[in-house]
Amino acid sequence: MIATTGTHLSEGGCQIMAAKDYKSGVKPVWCPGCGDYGVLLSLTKTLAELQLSPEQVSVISGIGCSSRIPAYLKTFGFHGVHGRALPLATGLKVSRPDQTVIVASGDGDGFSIGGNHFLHACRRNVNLTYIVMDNQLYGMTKGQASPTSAPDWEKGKLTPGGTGINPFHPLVVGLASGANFIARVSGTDANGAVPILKQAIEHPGFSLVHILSPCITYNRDQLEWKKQVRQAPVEATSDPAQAARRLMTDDNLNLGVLYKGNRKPYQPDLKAQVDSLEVLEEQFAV
Amino acid sequence: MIATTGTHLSEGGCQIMAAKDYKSGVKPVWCPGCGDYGVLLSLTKTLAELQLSPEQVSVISGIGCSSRIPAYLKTFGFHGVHGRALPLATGLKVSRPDQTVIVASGDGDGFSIGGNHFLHACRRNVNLTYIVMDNQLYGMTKGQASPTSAPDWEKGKLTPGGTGINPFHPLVVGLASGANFIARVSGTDANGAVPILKQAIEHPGFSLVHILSPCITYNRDQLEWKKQVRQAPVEATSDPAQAARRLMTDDNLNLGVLYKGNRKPYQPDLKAQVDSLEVLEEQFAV
Amino acid sequence: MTVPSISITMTGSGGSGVMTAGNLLLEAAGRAGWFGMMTRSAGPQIRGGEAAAMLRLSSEPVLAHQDRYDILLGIDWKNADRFAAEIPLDADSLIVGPGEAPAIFAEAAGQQFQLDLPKIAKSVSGGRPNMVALGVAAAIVGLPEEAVAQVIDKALGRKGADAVSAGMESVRAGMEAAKALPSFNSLAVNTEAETTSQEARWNISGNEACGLGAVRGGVRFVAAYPITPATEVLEWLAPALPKLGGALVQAEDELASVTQIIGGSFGGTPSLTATSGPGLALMMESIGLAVASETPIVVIDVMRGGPSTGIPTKSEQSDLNIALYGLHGDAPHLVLAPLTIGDCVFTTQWSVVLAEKLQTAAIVLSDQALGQTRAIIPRQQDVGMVAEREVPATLDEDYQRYANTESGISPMSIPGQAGGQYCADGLAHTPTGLPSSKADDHHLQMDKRLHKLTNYEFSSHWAEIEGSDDAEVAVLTWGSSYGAASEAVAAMQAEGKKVRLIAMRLLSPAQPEKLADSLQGISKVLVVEQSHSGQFYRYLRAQYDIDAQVRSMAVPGPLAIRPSDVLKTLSEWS
Amino acid sequence: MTVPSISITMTGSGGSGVMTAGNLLLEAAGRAGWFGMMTRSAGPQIRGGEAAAMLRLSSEPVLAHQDRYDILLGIDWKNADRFAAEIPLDADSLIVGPGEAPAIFAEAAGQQFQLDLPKIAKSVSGGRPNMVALGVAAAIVGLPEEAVAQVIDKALGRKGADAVSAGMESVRAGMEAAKALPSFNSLAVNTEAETTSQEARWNISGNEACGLGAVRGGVRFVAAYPITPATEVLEWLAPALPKLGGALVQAEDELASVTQIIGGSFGGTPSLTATSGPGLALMMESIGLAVASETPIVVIDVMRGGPSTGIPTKSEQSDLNIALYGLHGDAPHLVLAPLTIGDCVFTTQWSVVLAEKLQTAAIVLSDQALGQTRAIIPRQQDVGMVAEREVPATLDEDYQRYANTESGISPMSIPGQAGGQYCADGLAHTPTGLPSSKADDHHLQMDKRLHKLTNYEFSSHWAEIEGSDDAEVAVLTWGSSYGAASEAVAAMQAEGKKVRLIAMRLLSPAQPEKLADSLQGISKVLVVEQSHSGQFYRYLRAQYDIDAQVRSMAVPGPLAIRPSDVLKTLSEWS
Ligand SMILES: Cc1ncc(C[n+]2csc(CCOP(=O)(O)OP(=O)(O)O)c2C)c(N)n1
Ligand SMILES: Cc1ncc(C[n+]2csc(CCOP(=O)(O)OP(=O)(O)O)c2C)c(N)n1
Ligand code: SF4
Ligand code: SF4
Ligand SMILES: [Mg+2]
Ligand SMILES: [Mg+2]
Repeated sequence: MIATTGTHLSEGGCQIMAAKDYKSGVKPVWCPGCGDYGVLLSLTKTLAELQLSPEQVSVISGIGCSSRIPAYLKTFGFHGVHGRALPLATGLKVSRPDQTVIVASGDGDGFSIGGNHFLHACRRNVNLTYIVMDNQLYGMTKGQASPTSAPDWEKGKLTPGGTGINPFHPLVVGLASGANFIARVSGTDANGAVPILKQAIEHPGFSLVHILSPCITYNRDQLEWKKQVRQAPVEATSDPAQAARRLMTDDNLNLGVLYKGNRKPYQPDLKAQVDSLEVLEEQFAV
Repeated sequence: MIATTGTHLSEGGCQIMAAKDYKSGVKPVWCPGCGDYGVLLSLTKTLAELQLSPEQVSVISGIGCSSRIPAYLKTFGFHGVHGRALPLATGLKVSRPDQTVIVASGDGDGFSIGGNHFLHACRRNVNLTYIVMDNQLYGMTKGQASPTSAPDWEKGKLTPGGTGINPFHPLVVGLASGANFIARVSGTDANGAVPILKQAIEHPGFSLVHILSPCITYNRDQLEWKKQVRQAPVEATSDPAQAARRLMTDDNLNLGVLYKGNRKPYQPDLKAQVDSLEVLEEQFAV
Repeated sequence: MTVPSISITMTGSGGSGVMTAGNLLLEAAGRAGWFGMMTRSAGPQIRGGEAAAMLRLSSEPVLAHQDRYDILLGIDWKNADRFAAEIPLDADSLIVGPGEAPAIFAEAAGQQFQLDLPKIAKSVSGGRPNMVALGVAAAIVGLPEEAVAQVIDKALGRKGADAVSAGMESVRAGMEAAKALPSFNSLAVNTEAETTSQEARWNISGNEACGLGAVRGGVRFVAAYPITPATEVLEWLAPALPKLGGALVQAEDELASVTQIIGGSFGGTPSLTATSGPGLALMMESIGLAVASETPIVVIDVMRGGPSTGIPTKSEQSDLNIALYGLHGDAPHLVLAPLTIGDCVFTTQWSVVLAEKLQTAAIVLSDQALGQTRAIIPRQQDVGMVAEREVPATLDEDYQRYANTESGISPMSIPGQAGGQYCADGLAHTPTGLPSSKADDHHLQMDKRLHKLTNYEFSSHWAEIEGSDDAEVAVLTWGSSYGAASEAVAAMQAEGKKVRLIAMRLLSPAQPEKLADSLQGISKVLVVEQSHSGQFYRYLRAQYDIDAQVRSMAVPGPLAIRPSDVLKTLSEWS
Repeated sequence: MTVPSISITMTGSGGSGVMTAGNLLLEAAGRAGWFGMMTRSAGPQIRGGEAAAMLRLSSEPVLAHQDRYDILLGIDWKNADRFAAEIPLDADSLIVGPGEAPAIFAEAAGQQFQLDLPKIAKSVSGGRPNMVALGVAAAIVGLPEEAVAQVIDKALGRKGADAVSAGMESVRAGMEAAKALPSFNSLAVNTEAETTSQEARWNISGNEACGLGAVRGGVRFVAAYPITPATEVLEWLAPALPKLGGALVQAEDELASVTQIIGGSFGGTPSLTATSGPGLALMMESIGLAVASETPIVVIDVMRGGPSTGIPTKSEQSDLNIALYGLHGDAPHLVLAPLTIGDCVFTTQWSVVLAEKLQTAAIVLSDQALGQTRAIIPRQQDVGMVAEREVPATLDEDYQRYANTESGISPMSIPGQAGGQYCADGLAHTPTGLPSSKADDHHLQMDKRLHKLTNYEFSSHWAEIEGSDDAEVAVLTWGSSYGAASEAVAAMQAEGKKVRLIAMRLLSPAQPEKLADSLQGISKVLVVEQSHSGQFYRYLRAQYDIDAQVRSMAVPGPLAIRPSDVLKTLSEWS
């Protein structure tokens, strides 16, 4: 569709990029101690591992504390509106398959207002990497329940007695709707996250990475996650039925790649078949 | 919240309602032979079985051929906007738990534009009955692919070569998101559908009934469904994991109740605790 | 001068094939060197209900339907009375069909002839009543058999020689039967047409024309969710784009389709979507994102009756308000409207070029009357405008995506351009794109986004201006109301009265100087539009100082505004 | 007459507790029988960054902040310069704080005193710098220790006696230190206040006031999705509704929250939601459904800086366009705006009553400046208006949900009412609610929906009118700009100049006769609003014939319009 323009930093083949080279230098607005700092670090390290030139990468997000991440990276970025990161990224990737497109959301952005796009992005299976920083609440709007909040979390400001509703299972729903790669990482363990993020980016099709990223301001209990998480005891499966069984009993604390599918990604062929519009206009001739 | 008003037709205890008494008499706009006629018939028969007074029942829908159904019933009805039947019904039921609320959608209305509400209605588990008339396409807009279309259906007018995308599994996603009752019926077999619809309405919480309702205008192949469907070979389970296993291999042709959960429905208590607003105003006093 | 023309409606109940007959008649007229248009109307049934094919044929291009029909031809009369409001007949009108026509028609028309088309069809082996109707219609209006034969050949050729000959037999039987009827063959058949028409004339709908305009303007990515009456824009683009190296993605909803095209555009590809009122409403939040992040997009709104779900299959110009004002915050953007079916090509193309040039959202207000009407029009030459986005000449450390330039247009880098990285944002931001809640930053960007539009010279394309230089009365209209208004103005001029017509193609940004110029000498302005609340009239009041008496003629849908309605109002006033 | 008042800002970096100090100072002023308001401003950090508590205290109710601050009190100066634009100082201003204040402040202020609050706090066991600041502030403005003690007791009581005494110790240390400073105790302390204030005065924010107005109007069902700066409306309602037998449901998005309340209302329960610009944009399609199906709903839009995500934490009146015009099709509905924090109670209540009475959607345009400002105001009496929906007197076979009545209001049955069954529809429909695309049906319902609004007598609540009966100059404004405009007009009157103020509470439907009446004798009208494009000014031009010179004073956010800005423009012109 469009000719890839510009030169690549790595074209010379010699310039090695370090993690810090992917930082924009803009100071994050996050609270000190927020899990999202770790996610930012993991991302820069992963990009360095992959030695992708910053201009080859686009990071697309919605609105939320977590969705602020693109501005802190030196890649192209789009901080869009709440809940619509996935379709924005879909439009970009489908028309520019040469770009590496990473989509960043929070649990509210991704699973509440953005739930429908999540379903259909999984199903459509465009070659995107979707990282969701889950802190089981809305941080940006100062502490309301999100779809992943525990039903008895009583501090959500619109749900004084707790939501009373079973939390949303992102990985189960993601699998049910067709995600092609499913993994979980801990936002506070950048080194642990890097190899997983790398695989997610390299895996063709839609990759979902669930990131436990504590909100220390509205739910300090999440600091415990660091201690509670564990490596998933089994290897990643590529059998959806087996993955379903495992994920349905998953307690949200298993880290690692949990599912690796092999569905064909959705990517329209962008090779022109005609070289003039006149061919199309013929149909109108009387 | 509101006092139930009016008298009930059945209050005398003697008036027996027949299926036809639930028909409004308005002539459907559907094409001759459309599966939705059968669904309408099943519904009137079910309401007669339950002997619900028409004013105790509200049927809420979105936009689509299938969503035209409320006007053909003598109950209260709301033919809303495309994709939003579930939240409209949620607002009604939560504030008027005395009403029997049935929600009617098509596969486009329910799973494409309405997908997010589907996820969250399953999760919230309000006592609603959700019937989705699936014809694997958009009938009303004259034949485009829907989320449940086969990937190689080439007649979808916006997807000339087929969608190339795996179809959406409503029952698997419904289960993954927390639906409390899951069944499938054939739109063309009203008698077979009635006992299932009855159970769905009587089951507490969110009940999902997937209805195979052929569109004879845009996909005549669906007339074959009548011959292909079968009773599900096993009894309904109340174990989500078992249900997941079964549904993931389900070929869309098994009829009957497939899952019967026992999660507590979401229903705020509507008993006032104070009898004057002044109690609330005290907090503002300096 | 008013255009000599023949107006004919064919009706038939479900399954009668009346629309096919109408389409073939239109096409045959084209083959014969004529111009014309055909609008379809149908009952409430989803499909296969009664329908009416309403045609106007002429030896010159026509822009609107007439006020009346010369001929009403019924294949049958079942439920035909449903269309009475749309098919005005008068003492000069002729009704043809089996048995008694519905009273509402019979009482209005001057003549009625009984002709049992189904019966005639039965007399032909494999005969079909709608093909008989085609023959009757062709004969009445004076189309040569040869033109009809060509279109029958094209339409039925795939079904084999038997189908073609049965079709032509039916046509001939109809032509034969029509000999007993008065003829309306007042139009000269262009004898050269057979050789030149292929190139010189198009058979196209407004929706297809929008699709063509889009790709001419350079659109190569479309995301869409179907909705009546916009779907055909998308249905035309779906197979066309892959041929051009582009793509159309069917999205899950309108929230997705509009954000997908923002993504496509961010990636450097001119991107577009099409929808109608309800879908446009859902897109407003993200159209605001396109405006604030200065990412060009084009949204075609093929308007239908409103509010809410309204009347999906009928036309109205009542989405003007939402298109102009429906964004939250101060969000200056482009609003344009095609004036005719043919103009759907140019206006869409221009909108793409403007959106890309000005890095903003363009809303194109077409409507059902343009979109779903099929017309024989002169071939629309490609004006050769193609999207040209300003990209940074050089990229260095100091690149500012939202730099405050003199034109207000800031060169925009594209993913892949080394050194051009930036983060697009819908938050108020600094010139580099960094979120900022400072007053100065906010004001700078708001000024910039406004001025890039108001400073731009939109040229004479902003409006079509017709009629007399020395007129004192003007008709001011926009979009599809142009057709009826233009015909009314021409009729008045033909009577020797001086009138001017100004039909706006560019609604926003407002062009106060251009309008003032075009109103030189005018003391009375009649504002014509198809809405209930006079949306265009109110918009003019809000944005323009008009130094004349202004009167509003606002007529809501679903019926089209007719030339005679305008003429009457105008004559009474001036 | 202008109100004598003291304006003080306290600043501090993240964790300094400056907001607590501000809140306690405001509350203590209330205890002392004063009135006042406090606005908070914060840095870009999500939480825990630098903040400023900006107060104005007075012996009479105040509606807007002053143009300048008497006192700037810094707990520390880290990043305090970020707030410079919001805290104008002048030669009469006093700066107090540790070390050198930022130059931008120091250069503007007349006096600067160094006072190391953290150091003073250290001298008290368990002392906190913000409590010291509270003491300093209380002493400078002349608040009695007793009033401060009461609020400390209330605030820290739960933490135990030690906390209370450490708090009071700190306060006293601050008061002591303040003795060295000039005092601004020009306001008379109301000595009776201690006994009467509990009942006579409220400490309330505009968002809370909207919540209270909602339940007073009868709202018992709310569905909502959080968004800044509207969330506190919902947060107040969440625990309040269950007490009243109602419920609040947190929805998955705004599409759901608005349709949930349509469902609640269809069921007979007055229903409401609150949001801000981006959420309102998402709701527009379904607000149109409420209008077309005549299902009453109320949507509060607490406006913030726009467009797009804009400036979530700052105020602007730039959602007027979308509120008035943002629906597709012709969809007449109600738009109202509270004028003051206290008026948030009444305007919301009235909106609920009107929406229910007129069976339509009401959009209430509050804004961040009202919503998130906390004020001591006179207790707002309940005016006793409660939602009363017209229900059918009798129900029989002929019940027509959308009957064409004289008022245009059709009695609405409620699920459960036998014989009242109907199908609500957003499609154009007949009086019974059956979908119809006929012109007559469409026109009848459009006329009805328009006339029920335009025929309704909205009484004098439509606007607040102040100033001189014999003025020749008027200020015309709406919503929260009323505060600054009112103060400016009072100041001019105090100078002996005659000015009139008209502040619209009811924006739509337009009230041309009422405005014409209120403009009797006026030859110059200054239109004041907080937007970039003059949305209100344009709306007035579109809807009203104003027989006077009209000038627009449109100032976008994020800074509040100040009384002096209005005064200056006014003085220069008149
Ligand atoms: C349309 C719209 N609705 C609501 C909001 C307000 N809003 C901003 S962020 C947010 C939730 C963010 O939660 P999450 O995605 O979990 O991110 P977190 O802040 O927790 O990282 C909400 C509701 C908005 N900006 N736009
Ligand atoms: C917001 C919006 N977008 C699109 C449409 C157009 N539309 C009407 S019905 C429909 C799809 C209906 O499909 P489905 O729900 O499967 O119903 P069916 O007609 O197949 O029974 C669409 C896209 C609309 N009315 N509103
Ligand atoms: S509020 Fe929570 S999620 Fe947001 S920045 Fe602070 S710690 Fe992180
Ligand atoms: S188009 Fe299909 S779904 Fe719609 S009414 Fe006709 S047969 Fe039924
Ligand atoms: Mg979160
Ligand atoms: Mg369907």
